[in-house]
Amino acid sequence: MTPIQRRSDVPFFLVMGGISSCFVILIVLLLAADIAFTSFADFRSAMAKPEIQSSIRLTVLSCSVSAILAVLVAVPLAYLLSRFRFPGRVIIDTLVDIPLVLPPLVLGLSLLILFHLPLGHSQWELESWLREDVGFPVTYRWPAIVLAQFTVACAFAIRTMGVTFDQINPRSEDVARTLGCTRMQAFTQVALPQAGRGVVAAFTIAWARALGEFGPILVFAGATRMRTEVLSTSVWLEFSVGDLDSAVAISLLMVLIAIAVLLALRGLGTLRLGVAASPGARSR
Amino acid sequence: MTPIQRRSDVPFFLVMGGISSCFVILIVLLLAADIAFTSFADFRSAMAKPEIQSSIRLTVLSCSVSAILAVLVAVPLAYLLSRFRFPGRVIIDTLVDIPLVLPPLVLGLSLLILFHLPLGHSQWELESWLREDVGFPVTYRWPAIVLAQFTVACAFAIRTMGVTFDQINPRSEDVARTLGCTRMQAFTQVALPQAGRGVVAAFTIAWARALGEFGPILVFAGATRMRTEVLSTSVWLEFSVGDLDSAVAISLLMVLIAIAVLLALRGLGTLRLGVAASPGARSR
Amino acid sequence: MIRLSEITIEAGDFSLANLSLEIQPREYVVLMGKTGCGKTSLLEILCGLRKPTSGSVWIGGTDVTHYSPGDRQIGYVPQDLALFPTMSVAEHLEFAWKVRGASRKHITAQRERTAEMLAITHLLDRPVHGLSGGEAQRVALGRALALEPAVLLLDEPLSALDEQTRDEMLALLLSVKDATHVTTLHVTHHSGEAARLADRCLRIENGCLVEQ
Amino acid sequence: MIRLSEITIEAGDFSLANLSLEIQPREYVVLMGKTGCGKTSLLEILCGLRKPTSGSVWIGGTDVTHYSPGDRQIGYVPQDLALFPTMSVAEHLEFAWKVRGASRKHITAQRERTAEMLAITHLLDRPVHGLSGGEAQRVALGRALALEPAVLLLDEPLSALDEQTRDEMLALLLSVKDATHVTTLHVTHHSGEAARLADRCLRIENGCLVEQ
Amino acid sequence: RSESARDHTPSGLGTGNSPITIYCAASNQAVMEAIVADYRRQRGGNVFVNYGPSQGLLSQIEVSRTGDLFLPADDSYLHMAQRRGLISEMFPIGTMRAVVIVQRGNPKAIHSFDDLLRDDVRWVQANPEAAAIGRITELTWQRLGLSKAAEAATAAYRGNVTEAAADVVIGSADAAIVYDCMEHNYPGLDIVELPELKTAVSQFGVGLLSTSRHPAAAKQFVDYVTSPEHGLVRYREYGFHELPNDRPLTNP
Ligand SMILES: Nc1ncnc2c1ncn2[C@@H]1O[C@H](COP(=O)(O)OP(=O)(O)OP(=O)(O)O)[C@@H](O)[C@H]1O
Ligand SMILES: Nc1ncnc2c1ncn2[C@@H]1O[C@H](COP(=O)(O)OP(=O)(O)OP(=O)(O)O)[C@@H](O)[C@H]1O
Ligand SMILES: [Mg+2]
Ligand SMILES: [Mg+2]
Repeated sequence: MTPIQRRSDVPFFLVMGGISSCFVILIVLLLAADIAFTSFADFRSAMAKPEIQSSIRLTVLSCSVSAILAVLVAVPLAYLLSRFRFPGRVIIDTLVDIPLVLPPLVLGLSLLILFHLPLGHSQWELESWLREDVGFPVTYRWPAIVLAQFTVACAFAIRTMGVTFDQINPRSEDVARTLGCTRMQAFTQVALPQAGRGVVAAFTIAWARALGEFGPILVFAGATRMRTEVLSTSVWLEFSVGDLDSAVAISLLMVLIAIAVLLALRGLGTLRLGVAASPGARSR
Repeated sequence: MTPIQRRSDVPFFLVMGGISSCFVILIVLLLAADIAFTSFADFRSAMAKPEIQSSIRLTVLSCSVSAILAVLVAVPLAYLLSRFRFPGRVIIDTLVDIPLVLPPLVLGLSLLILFHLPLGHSQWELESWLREDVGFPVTYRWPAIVLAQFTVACAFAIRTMGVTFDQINPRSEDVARTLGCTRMQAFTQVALPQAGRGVVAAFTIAWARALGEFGPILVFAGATRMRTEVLSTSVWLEFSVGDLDSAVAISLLMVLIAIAVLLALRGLGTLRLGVAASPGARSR
Repeated sequence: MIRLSEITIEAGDFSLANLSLEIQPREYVVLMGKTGCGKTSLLEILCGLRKPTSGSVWIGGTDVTHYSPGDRQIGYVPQDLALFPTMSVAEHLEFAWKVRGASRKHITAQRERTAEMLAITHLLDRPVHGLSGGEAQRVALGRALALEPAVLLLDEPLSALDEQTRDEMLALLLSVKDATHVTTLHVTHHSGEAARLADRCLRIENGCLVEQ
Repeated sequence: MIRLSEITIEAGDFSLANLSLEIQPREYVVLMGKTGCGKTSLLEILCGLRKPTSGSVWIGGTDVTHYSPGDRQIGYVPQDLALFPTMSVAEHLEFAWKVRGASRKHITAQRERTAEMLAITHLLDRPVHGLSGGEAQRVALGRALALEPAVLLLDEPLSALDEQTRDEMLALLLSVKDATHVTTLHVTHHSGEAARLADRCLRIENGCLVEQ
Repeated sequence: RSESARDHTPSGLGTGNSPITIYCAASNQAVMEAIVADYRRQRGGNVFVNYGPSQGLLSQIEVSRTGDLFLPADDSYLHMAQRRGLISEMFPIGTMRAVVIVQRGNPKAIHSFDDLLRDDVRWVQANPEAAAIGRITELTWQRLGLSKAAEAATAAYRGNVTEAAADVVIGSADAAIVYDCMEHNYPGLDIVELPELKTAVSQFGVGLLSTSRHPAAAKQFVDYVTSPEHGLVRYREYGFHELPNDRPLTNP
């Protein structure tokens, strides 16, 4: 037997940590630059404005609604794409990436066009129908914000859930079906619990993305104070009047809100899913 | 024995497919609205402009560079976050989401501030140092585009890789280590191949996101024709001179490029990883 | 009760052609054969996880060849166990009844009964992560037994047990066989096991099913 | 060669206190015990996948308690096999040499030799997905044997094999034992296996290691 | 009080009190907020202001065909809207002139166009395709034959005038070409009037959308904005210039 030699894992951690820290340092520097640029007074005065307060409320609400919707749609879609081979699968798989690719301006414009394109001879138009017959106007109102956020957030949620389901071994769903499950039960009772961390991650990413969303909202929902003003709009409005400090202060506020929400989600995730959802060292 | 009854899986596919199709239909409608708005002639005339041609080149190049960088950084960072519990882990885990949260405008501003914040008494400034001493100006040049794209794309890639590694059972890495692997070898030879689909997905999402990136590029790199003009900038410039048709035509061009790249990636993914990377029905 | 007629299995290079098999209600059949001869594949065709290239599968007088696994009223203990990583042991034992929408009371009663039978009551609150090989195997067995299914398919269900526990489980399987109307197909490598349990013993040899 | 001194294991409710054990070079020790008594845990402490609460582990005269598994020069066949899902059977057999940077020629030679020994040459090109239980078990055995390690830890390595194949593998393990200097700790539930292989047979009983 | 009493008389659709929507360029945001607040206080009228970049607003109007008034950054957008039949009437408000904005105290001593060409001066201007100010400065450079020099010396073309000004605030540029009215928004910066840019003047005004459902209410708000006692006071306060004489906007 060759004498036992101990190889160090330090190079591993150095290389991996070194590469990783590039990005972490970049972000810390970005935040530091922002903090250096603004002051606590800016922060407080921004917080005091009634527009900002109503904007915070609308933001948290709309982000939550669109993130929930995004996950609700993403989970079944990603599951179907991951588990079944059907004609048109590749097409759908490619289509769902399109909201990521479209420049924000065009995405907003497309939504606007979609809701206002007169169809046929009767000049039927989705928005007028919604406004006059259903009583639920979308364009330039809060539903437009949610829809704009949803479109992008959902694309990300689908990708996240797709990776999740791809990595979950379909074997336990199969075995569940031998025990009397329908496909639906195998999905809800076996696959979904295993995807717990993925769902949390998808929700997180959808929420964060919805929070940062700006271009499509500006075009599709407009920027009317107290009505379609979310925090990213507020930032832009402050920036437009030359109040950079305040714009940066509001962004930092967004970062704080996001951190609070993300930590809460993470806590919730660990609490609810516990160690069970992580593939354990000896689980089969 | 109760007589065998056959339960239909049709409701499952109806419900899942129904929910999923919401999103697919939305996207198809968006594209349809865009297509209805433009014409093939617009498309051809847009393609003929030398600005657009140089913009296509710069876009494909910068997206590829930033997506590669993003994946290179995301893989080790996500692996560390998923496999190790260390002090500050939660902080880093939250920090990496910040680029998603910051509104595009602010992200661009933050980068700009970071590169131009005078430090200390000497008024040392990153950008002047880079420009004068290193000879590598960033602000308003193509490196600014790559950096802006990288920052956002990397955040998405990290989340995608995070979900991937979370779902991979660390058991096989452990067993690999009993066979003489260092942590580095267990990572490169056992974990990474299993994460194959995740890497492809992360690259896809990073590439697509970089392509759609606009706000931060506009702020950090400017909109100088033929120099810092990527396709999303072109769209916006065309739009700004009131040429909506051309703007929409270029967006559709972006969609086409994206589809080509995504399909190529997907093909590559299936080719290289094959069935092996998917957790098989009977693999252990 | 179970009838395979002219089943052909193909997977990669492996194939088994024209297998036919009939098992009477309440019969306990043990299936043996060299490693890689297709025992697991046969069970998976019975429970619907694998589609035969040709031939048909009958359970209880119904042609279930194209039925989904969930509609075949079987209990299956797979060789790789395939426990559900997010569930506790208790949830495993409750699973089959829960998906059938049984009453809470019934579910609890069945769970307790099964856990006691298999001597895993002390494990009920544990997640499956961390179970020892033998414990995991008994959980997989309990998950299938809890339902008292009409047909039981066991794929080396006792291979990870020490001799004493194996004897206890053998006795348990015998008592289940006597107490319920279950029809069982049991794959094993252990000739002692086969001798004690089998009403009839089959082997797969050179691609054919032969009686012993 | 292997020395455990005053090892204490704790996992959840389970604990084993003050285990001590010494295995001489080239000795073949079989470890038995009731299911859930801690055999796998003991092996995992030896190979470094589990940290003992207290006590120390010595291999070849070195205190390896805090060494990473990769530095302990062992071959481990885990009970759950834990094959690498992305690799072919051939890659499994090559793995241990590849990570040690052996020459391509040596790797190929070792692979062919091991595959022949275990009668899995026909499987070399197959992905592990789709292997039968017994085939997978032999691949896991081959992955550990290929290296000709100084210490071999086997956790029920023959449980999924039919009797004939098991006999062949027993003979193989005996020949490996005679041909190389390997020190082996072998967990099994099969007393016949123990009788044929063991230089010494240990049992975990009531939390203590006893000789049989 | 009497005015407001008149406004509160019960009225049907399309008169005094109906809420109106105005599409307003982000450059007019500060002053418009003040005016709307005044209007609400004094007249009790309800005005929703939708801010955005001028071209973005124009597309919103074109696609959605809703809203009542359009107040873009300069009158070129009004003319464009008129050509597309989106506007029925235009009302001039004031003018803005292109100037150079520099750091407080003008540390780089920029006083003329030649100073912008110096090696140690990094300056930016708005993209002529994207922003009104970019267009008028570009026209001015062309008229003076400075186009080439200007382009070569420009560190970057910015998306809009606000970004250009922000560059000076952040320090990524020493100077930027902006509208003189922006001095009000950036009290920390100084304005330098270049002799070359004397003639680079934009006019701006508000247009009544042909799709307006409340033209009467909209007209009433326009009257308020263009009234020398109300709106124009605010405009002056926020650094805009009135029209030299009371001439209407010229059609090109
Ligand atoms: N998906 C597949 N692709 C290729 N070959 C397969 C596939 N599935 C099974 N096989 C092969 O079919 C043969 C039968 O497999 P099966 O699992 O049924 O064997 P078994 O009788 O259960 O063996 P064991 O006793 O070892 O579990 C094996 O040689 C296996 O390698
Ligand atoms: N992470 C854990 N958490 C809680 N209990 C654990 C954990 N790991 C192991 N145990 C318990 O420790 C005991 C010993 O487990 P171990 O796997 O060592 O048993 P074993 O002797 O190998 O049994 P078998 O013969 O069934 O494989 C078992 O009762 C098991 O449930
Ligand atoms: Mg088998
Ligand atoms: Mg064990």
